[in-house]
Amino acid sequence: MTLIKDRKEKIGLHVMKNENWKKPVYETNGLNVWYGTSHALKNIDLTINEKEVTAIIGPSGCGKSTYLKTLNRMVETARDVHISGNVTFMGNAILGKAMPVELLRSKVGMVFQKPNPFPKSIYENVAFGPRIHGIRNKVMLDVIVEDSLRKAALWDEVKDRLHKSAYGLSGGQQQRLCIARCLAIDPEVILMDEPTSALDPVSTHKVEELIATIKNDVTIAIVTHNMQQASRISDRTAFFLNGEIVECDRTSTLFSTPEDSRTNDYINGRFG
Amino acid sequence: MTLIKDRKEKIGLHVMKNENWKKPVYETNGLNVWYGTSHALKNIDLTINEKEVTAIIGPSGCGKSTYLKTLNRMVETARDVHISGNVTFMGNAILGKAMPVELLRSKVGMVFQKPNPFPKSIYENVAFGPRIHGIRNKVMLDVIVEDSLRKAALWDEVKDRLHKSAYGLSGGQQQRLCIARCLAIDPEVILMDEPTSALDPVSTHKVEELIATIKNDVTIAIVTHNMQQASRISDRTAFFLNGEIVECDRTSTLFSTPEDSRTNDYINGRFG
Amino acid sequence: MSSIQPSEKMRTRDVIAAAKKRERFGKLVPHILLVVTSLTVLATLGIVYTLLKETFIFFTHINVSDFVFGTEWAPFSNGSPAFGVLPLLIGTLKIALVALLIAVPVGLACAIFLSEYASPKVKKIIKPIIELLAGIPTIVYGFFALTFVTPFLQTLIPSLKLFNALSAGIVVGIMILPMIVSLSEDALSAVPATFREGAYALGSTRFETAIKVVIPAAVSGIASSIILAASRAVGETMIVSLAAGSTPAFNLDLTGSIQTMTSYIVQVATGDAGYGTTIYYSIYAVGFMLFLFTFLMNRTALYVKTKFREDY
Amino acid sequence: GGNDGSTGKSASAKEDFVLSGNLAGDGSSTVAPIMEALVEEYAQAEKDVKVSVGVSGTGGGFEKFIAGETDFSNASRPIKDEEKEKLDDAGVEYTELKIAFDGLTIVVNKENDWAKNLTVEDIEKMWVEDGTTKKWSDIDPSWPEEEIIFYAPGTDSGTYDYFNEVILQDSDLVKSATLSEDDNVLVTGIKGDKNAIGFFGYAYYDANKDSLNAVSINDIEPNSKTIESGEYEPFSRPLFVYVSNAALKEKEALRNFMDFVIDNSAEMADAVGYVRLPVTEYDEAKKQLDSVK
Amino acid sequence: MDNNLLIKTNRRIVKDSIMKWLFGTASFLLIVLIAFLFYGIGADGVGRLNLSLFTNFGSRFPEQAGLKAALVGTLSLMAVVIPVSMFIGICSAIYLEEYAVKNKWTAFIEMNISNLAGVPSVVFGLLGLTVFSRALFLGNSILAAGLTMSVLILPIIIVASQEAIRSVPDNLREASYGMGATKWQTITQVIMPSSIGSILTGSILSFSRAIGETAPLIVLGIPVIIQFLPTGPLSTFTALPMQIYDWAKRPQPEFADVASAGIIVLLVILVTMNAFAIYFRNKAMKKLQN
Ligand SMILES: Nc1ncnc2c1ncn2[C@@H]1O[C@H](COP(=O)(O)OP(=O)(O)OP(=O)(O)O)[C@@H](O)[C@H]1O
Ligand SMILES: Nc1ncnc2c1ncn2[C@@H]1O[C@H](COP(=O)(O)OP(=O)(O)OP(=O)(O)O)[C@@H](O)[C@H]1O
Ligand SMILES: [Mg+2]
Ligand SMILES: [Mg+2]
Repeated sequence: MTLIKDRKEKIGLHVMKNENWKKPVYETNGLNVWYGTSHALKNIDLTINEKEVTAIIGPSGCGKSTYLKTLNRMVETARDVHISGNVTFMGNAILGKAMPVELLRSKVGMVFQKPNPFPKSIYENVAFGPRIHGIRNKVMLDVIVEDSLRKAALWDEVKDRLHKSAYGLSGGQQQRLCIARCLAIDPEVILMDEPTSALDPVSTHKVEELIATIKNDVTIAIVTHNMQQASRISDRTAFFLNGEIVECDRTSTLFSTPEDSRTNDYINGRFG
Repeated sequence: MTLIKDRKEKIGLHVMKNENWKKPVYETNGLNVWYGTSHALKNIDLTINEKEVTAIIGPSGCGKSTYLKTLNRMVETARDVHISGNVTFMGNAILGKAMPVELLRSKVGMVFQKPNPFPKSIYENVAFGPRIHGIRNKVMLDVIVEDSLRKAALWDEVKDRLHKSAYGLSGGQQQRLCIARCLAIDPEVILMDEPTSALDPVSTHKVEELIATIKNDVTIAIVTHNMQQASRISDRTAFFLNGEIVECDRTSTLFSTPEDSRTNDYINGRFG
Repeated sequence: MSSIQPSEKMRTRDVIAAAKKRERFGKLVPHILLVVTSLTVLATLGIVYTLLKETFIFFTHINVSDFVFGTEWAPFSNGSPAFGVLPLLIGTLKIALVALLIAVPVGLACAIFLSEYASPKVKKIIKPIIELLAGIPTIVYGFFALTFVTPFLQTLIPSLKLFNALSAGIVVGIMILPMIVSLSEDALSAVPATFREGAYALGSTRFETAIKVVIPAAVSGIASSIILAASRAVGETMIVSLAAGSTPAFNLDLTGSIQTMTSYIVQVATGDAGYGTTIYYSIYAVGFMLFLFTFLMNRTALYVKTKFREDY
Repeated sequence: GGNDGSTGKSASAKEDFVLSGNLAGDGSSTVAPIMEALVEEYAQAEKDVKVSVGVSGTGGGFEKFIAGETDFSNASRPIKDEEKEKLDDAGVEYTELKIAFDGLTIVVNKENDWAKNLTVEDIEKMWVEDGTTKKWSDIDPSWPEEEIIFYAPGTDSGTYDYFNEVILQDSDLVKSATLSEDDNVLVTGIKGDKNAIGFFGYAYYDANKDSLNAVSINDIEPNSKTIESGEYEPFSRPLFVYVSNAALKEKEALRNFMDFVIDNSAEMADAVGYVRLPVTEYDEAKKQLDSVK
Repeated sequence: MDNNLLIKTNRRIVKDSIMKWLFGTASFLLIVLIAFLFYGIGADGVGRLNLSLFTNFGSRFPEQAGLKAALVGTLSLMAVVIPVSMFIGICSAIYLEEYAVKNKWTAFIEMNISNLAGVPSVVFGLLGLTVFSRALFLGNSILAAGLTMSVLILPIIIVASQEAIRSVPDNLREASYGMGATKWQTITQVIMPSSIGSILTGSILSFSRAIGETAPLIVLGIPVIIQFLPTGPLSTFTALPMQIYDWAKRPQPEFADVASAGIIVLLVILVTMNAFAIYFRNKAMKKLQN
């Protein structure tokens, strides 16, 4: 772990001195996103705090993925997208030309619903990020790969076949590989979009454990359709509905005493 | 509704006299399904009763859809499928050559997860089934289309644009259109595979209401990942895990006092 | 509602009767379709039969090894006619080589631009225009080569002959460009979006994503598109007939007149050579050679495509 | 197949019957221009006779003629022995008709102000391959010491055949020559190079008189007079039509068309840049046609 | 911000922009080239684009020479090619996509189709000459040439149709089978209506190939001197590319302009056909977009 700490100090985008528990990493103000004419996110205000797990829940199509993808500007890869409002990452506005997306994304990892390893070896998958960010040194790469795989709790399972194709892994292992691939660029934040919905119960459990471990080092925003998962692993939960935020609160509060009746209906499975 | 009763008596494949509450429509004994070498269903025994809603729940990949598709033999459209065991529909064995699949399927409608109307007009979608079963008479078709759309609670919304493309409808309307399309062939059973998982809360509610209405006339088997939905709408629930049936019971019993601890874990969101 | 009772809608008896009727017809359909489909096999058999029949006669006049390994092609020579096919083969290869040198870099650049950089709008405009290029008759290209490209090149290379492999090759390259663009673009677009997402999310630029993830994943499709385009260049007839000349040449010079297998066939088909002479039969032997050549290339393309396909 | 029966006297009830039927011909592309003119004119006269003519080359034409697919065959050279044999085998009897001269013209670039006249021997010296590089000064020391650039019709053409017959006499053509099946290409080539020399049909020279110089042979300049009279010797070659006797007997329309061809060839030859034959030749052709009964 | 990372990132972004510019230029050059090609070919012919070009037969006078026979001939040729190739093509595609079980014979057929697609057009000419013209006694009729061209474009149509059929979402098939439709009903009532747009697109593009192909016609020996219009499928005829090829070889320079005019006509036909193809494609795509 110290390795990472060292690296972090060297790279940190915006060094904050007072290690306050509620230091915001992302602040979103009045965010609107349109796909063509369809208004996918409406006036979102949301703060994501450092070294917390923030869960985003809501029925299908409510804009969860859209929100997550706005945070690393992947949303702009879709056709005909319009964005207004303000999003800051560690104090820097990320929308518009101010920050190159490549820079933002090298600070913010993302894990997708379906595991998406590259058609390369396990090693090459993890080394991909460091490589494109200019690390050529073999020893350094080896260290980063091992370190990342260990943190993703995958090292023991794959250390004997690092140079075999990533497709030989099971779905759950692939997903943890994708998390390792994120960790290798030493991100400040990891965004996860339903990372366990395609996994079996055992793999799901492993990924949840992994989240519990890495949240000591990394800020996590996770989209999930599994209310129980949200309540198990997150510190704060935001409930989205039809492109709006209905409610956002400490997870325990939101699940026990939601303010809005729609939240109540949703977490009790009355729809969605 | 008497209309339907009349029709049913004339059509019944296998007329049963004693209208016992628990008359089985489908009986499954020792059913095994393999996709190539992967064993998707293992020794399934399950009975589906007439005019009940049977819910099938379980985590992703446990074989829910496979089971449902065995009931109308759609499973055979996949490559390299092997089936063993015995399934009877109203007393007739359906596997093997005994019964033409087209006949079986004209008695058993199916509704899919993603609404899948044909790229035709609303009218043509509903008239599709009757037409392929040989009904040419325009007046008769008109009657069937109206009747089916009414029963699917869609008539008022679409009556002015029957000849417009079905793709102009919202997702929820499309799903109800697919149900209407099923009803038009006057089926004994409707199989539904996560029919609301792609729908918004309001549409979900409408479809659930619809199910509550038509179950007076039609037997329904529904796959759902939403436990609350299962408990709201079904009479009996079967819990699948890894291709096996863990437990099948009256819905109220299964949700309140499950016999198997895995059922308990699942319905309490501990995995899946 | 009308007076017709819905109860009459569908009676089991009718359903069964209708189902039986359909079943009988349904059973016939695949057999009929199979027969129709097999016509394509008949076409191939027809080609092989056509070529082989006359080729055999040709080989009663000319020794097979003289044909295959001969370095002089002089069928019309008065003193000593020679039927060594290598000059035609080399001519054909020159054209294909020049064509590929033009078409591969430009085609791939264009394919990458379309699949990785261009907005859907731009793509929607450019792709049909390039497809238009694919539809232009090769005879039109032939005139283009002769009346435009050659004079232009002559200002750069004064020693360039009026008929030369270079400008014909360049124009054949232009002709096969759309094929490379469109097939490679298909291969690139077929790479699942999740790979790109994965790479972008790690902070790669589009170029890095294209080079390190997308192209490696599509390499078999790209390679097969190149081979197919090469095979098309080998089989190209009119451009070569019009612009590359009709002098069989056993050398590596690109600035002079050459003859290819295809242009020889057209030369004899329009020329004054006597019927029933060795020359007449030779076009079938050359045709058979050409057929074999493109056949092998197509097999290779297919092999590359299936054998080296990444299974995502 | 255009040789389905022609019915000459279908409207026999009337006095002036209407000819009709399908006639098919094929053969040399050199003969094509004059043939096109004839067909064009004939179509005005006999609307119901449908004549189609292909340009598959002399050999290709004979191939079809032998197979019985055509009624007549155009040739820019006399029939070869192989072809005669095949015709015999197929039982096709034919009549050979001469219809015009094509003056084979030797041309040079407009800027070439030295080579006005060449002898047959000069030409031979230039065009026969002997392993050396040919310079203008080799022919006449007063001429420039520059390499001659040769252009010639493709080896598979009647023009080349003819040149071969009178000049090369089965020696090989200079290897450095640029060959093309397309005479326009030769025209372009010679126009573009001061040291170029080439040969092709008179018609192509006729159409490009302004930009090319024709070389006199043995002091005889090629023009329609010298060619017709046979003075422009040995560089005028006759063009032929071979017609099937059986078809002639069977099809009224074919006989009618062939009469038309003989009657009008002289005029049409002039019109498209070829040269008419002496009148006696046409009379001779007419006689031959009439003898097929 | 971390300067080092920022500088490195900027350097990568600049590289990306350069490559984008490079790739974009390549594509742009291609477009310029096409414009150039069209201009280069067409410029000389514009002057000859008048009514007589369409109403006259060929003539020895360049100013009177027209395309009438060639145009009608090409249309007649397509009247054979379109039904024959589409019928066989679509039937084959349906068989291969919907019925064929993976066995040696179907694998052989598929292989055979992909090979046929790569056979040079001049070889198809030899096939047509031997089989259709000679063995089946069709001579150089519209039917013989039409069948030859049909075989030539057949593989393109089959492959395009196969792709179109494959792109019909499986959920539509499921819906149809789920209603008790037989395979054939599903094909005729769901799959065909949904894929016909894309099939037409592929077919039209291949028809434009058939219109422009010259080499097979040359090998078949299609006549060019014709002063009448074809009367039936067994009639002789001439076609646009043959006529253009012939004119281009004439001694009189004026004929070169007529050839250019002919090329313009040919290109206009092709552009129109491509426009139709694009139209059908867009319509087809819209249809399946749910
Ligand atoms: N690329 C796109 N183009 C157009 N509309 C889109 C696009 N992606 C999403 N949408 C629409 O935007 C809305 C929000 O989509 P989003 O994917 O954010 O929902 P979600 O909450 O993640 O749903 P799910 O739980 O199904 O993943 C939806 O109505 C969706 O149809
Ligand atoms: N066509 C197919 N070919 C091969 N394997 C298949 C096929 N369809 C399903 N399977 C496999 O069979 C198993 C059961 O699949 P099934 O679709 O029945 O699951 P499910 O319970 O419906 O899951 P979900 O909730 O994700 O829809 C899975 O492991 C799946 O990967
Ligand atoms: Mg989502
Ligand atoms: Mg399922």
